[in-house]
Amino acid sequence: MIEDIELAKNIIAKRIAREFKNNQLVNLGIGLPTMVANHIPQGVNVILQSENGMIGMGPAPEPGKENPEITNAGASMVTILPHGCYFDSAMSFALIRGKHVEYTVLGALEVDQEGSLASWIIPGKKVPGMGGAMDLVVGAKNVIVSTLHTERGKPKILKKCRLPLTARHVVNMIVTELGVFRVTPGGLGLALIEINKDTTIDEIRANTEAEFIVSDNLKTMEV
Amino acid sequence: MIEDIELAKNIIAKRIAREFKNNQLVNLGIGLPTMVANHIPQGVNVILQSENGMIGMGPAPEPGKENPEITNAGASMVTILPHGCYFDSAMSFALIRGKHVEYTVLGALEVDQEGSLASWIIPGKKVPGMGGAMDLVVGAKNVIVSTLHTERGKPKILKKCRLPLTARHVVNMIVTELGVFRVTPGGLGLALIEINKDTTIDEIRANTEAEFIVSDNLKTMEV
Amino acid sequence: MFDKIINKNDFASLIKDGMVIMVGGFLGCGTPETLIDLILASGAKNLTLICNDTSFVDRGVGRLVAAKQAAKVITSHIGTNPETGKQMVEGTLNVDLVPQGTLAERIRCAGAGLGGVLTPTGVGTVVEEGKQKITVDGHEYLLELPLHADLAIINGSTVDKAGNVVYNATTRNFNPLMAMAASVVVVEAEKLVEPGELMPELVMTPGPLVTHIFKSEKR
Amino acid sequence: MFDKIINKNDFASLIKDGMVIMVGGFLGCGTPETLIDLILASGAKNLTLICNDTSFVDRGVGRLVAAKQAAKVITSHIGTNPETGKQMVEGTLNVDLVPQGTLAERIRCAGAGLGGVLTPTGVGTVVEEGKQKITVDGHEYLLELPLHADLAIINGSTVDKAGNVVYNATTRNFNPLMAMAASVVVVEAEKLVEPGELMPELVMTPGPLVTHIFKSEKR
Repeated sequence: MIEDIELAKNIIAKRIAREFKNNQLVNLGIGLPTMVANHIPQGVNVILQSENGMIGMGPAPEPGKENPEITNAGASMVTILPHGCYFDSAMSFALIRGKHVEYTVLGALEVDQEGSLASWIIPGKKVPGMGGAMDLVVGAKNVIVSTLHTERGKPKILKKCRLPLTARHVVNMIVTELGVFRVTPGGLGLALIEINKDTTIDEIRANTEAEFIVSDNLKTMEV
Repeated sequence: MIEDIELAKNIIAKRIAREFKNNQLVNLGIGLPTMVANHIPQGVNVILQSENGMIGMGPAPEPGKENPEITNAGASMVTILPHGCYFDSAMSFALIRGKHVEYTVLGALEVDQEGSLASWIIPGKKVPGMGGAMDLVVGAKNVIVSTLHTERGKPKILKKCRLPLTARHVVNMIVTELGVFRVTPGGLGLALIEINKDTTIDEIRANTEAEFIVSDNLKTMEV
Repeated sequence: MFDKIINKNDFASLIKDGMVIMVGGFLGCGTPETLIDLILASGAKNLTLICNDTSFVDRGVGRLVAAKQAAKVITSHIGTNPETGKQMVEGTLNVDLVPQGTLAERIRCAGAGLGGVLTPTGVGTVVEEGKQKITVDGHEYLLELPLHADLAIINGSTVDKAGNVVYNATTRNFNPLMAMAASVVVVEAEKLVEPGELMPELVMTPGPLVTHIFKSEKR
Repeated sequence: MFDKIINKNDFASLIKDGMVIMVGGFLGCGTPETLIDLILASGAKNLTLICNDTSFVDRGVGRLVAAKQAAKVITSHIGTNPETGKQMVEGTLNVDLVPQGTLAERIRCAGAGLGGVLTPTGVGTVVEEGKQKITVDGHEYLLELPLHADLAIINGSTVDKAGNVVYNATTRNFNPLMAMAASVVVVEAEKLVEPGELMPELVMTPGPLVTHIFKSEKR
């Protein structure tokens, strides 16, 4: 296992960043997914959407150049790049629901071997609301879940989510610090396709509730 | 009867123009309804919508100032007034369907005592299509039909439309050169509320297929 | 020619207990803060608030929640305002959580005279409870219904006296949608200009949608 | 960085017999005339055209109808192009008439990932034939379904190389809706500029929606 959580998160972010191709429209959720932006390889021009109403989102402003009228979906001040533009919430979610966003990257409370995701509520405990997550996972062409492999020692990749779902059978890929799983379309199961060189298949099995097959073509996770 | 068709049309346009109040959003159809704009009383600021994508439509441009990028729904070049703006067709019909347009004024092939209108097709003979008419009559707060009282001697205000409908039970007022009818909401019948001083109730009855009552408060049509 | 500008008293007279109010903004960005001040001052109770999120306790629509003026909120996210969750748990605030894209479309439906919209969002989740499911072309959708308000308060970056509104950057969000979906629409104008000063292509809310204009006193 | 600009041959290679093509414009205003020239030159047959109207015989999409390249048109108005009516009567052209606001919403549905929309327009008329009727809150609506195309050709007044589009005045009409609802979107750019030259609030079609940019040769 990788005990250093910051290291683990960076492994995940770095791996996900390698999925993107030039000029793809990508939506990164708050938290771990936001870190992905820091790892996008040089020469790959990814267009970032922020669901509050912009594409072409750039990095945080330099000190003294903050503009409270340019914020991201987490209320942080950001910048806009030359290719960017603004729109209203109906257009923002038309882009999302209408399959115009290539990748959405989100965190998970639970994710399961059927590609279902729970990320928005722990009944009786924590009820932040779904925000744009339900639309994003249903609408984006590719849904990547970024999550630490376990939380307080308990697996996060389950046979079946126990918490209320964000959506059913929508996840395409799960990236943890230990490896990368591909979900067979239609929620038909998981395949481990990449493994971190610092772990073993046995260790992954011990920390994963879900059943999964190991790809014949298993690769070392490049991080 | 009023034999001069141009005079008749001007009577209709002039009467309809007196309906509008300051700052109301109004959509005028092609043909006779367009003439209404020429008769709006001084001091009344009506905001004209053109369903191809603007409000604040102004008169035809002065010679030499034509701009082919500013057209109305009849493909004529027009101008925009200082309070005007442009939008796309979804927004244009959101304004129309969403009850944001106070008045729509349209012509008719037939109109009936139930407030139903036929204006877009004579099967086997003339099939221009409905364009925006079906949305306009369903969506505008008030629907005024502007029509000559008869065509080739035959009544245009019928008991029941025989041509395919534009919409059912939507017309609020019918203005002809002979008088003004109010339609009881829900398509429950016609009342003659104004009469041209140059005609008689008998003459109107003789030229109207629809049944109608004469308002206790019948007024002379101010034209 | 246009007579849309109102003062504080005029606005206060519009506010009634139990009203349904839409409030523009996304986590406080693009919210009419002066109008919120005036609703706070009015002391109106039992409001139903329709808003993307409940912002923060000290910002935007979140201040109305913190002041316990709402009986219900229809929103997509409450995680940034602990007061919302607290009142929900205490049972004093009814929270109706709606996916953000669905919230946008439901408001748009009301403004556009549509009876509803079919969305794939929420299928297979608790969001589908109580809703009609319709299958089109082999795909399941939820029928989501229009959301209308008595009053919408929106924030305009530049507004002309005819009511045409331009929103800067990400202050736009739900503002133009809400401006179509309420019986009375009040825009808080950060900058007020004469008709003709705005580029007509840039106008995002056409003037006839705006009932009243209030000149902002934002800090 | 962006590589969206194509030439005549590139565009010609996109055109296939039997394609469904959306064409922006309203009675010719805001139509990509050079792209129409190229479809004419391609000789492609059996096209399905989705367009607000069939324009005039010598203008815009009307030229494709006059050249008998279409097997079907889905449109709201054909009265200005006598060729459309003639071919319809002769039985060589299938004309599907759709109310203009419904046409706009159906295209928007496809672009926005919605399964359909409920509209009051057309209830009680021939438009309701074959459609599901749904009653909401005591009102009857027609369920109208999405309209998608293989290709959309749109006209942009100013386009940056990232694909962001601004439409002048009433050239906007159906162009931004169609730019969301087709597998391939080609914009004919009257004026081509660098990214950063357009005001980001003014952009009406975000760049990622545009597959290819063709520099206009309009007269």
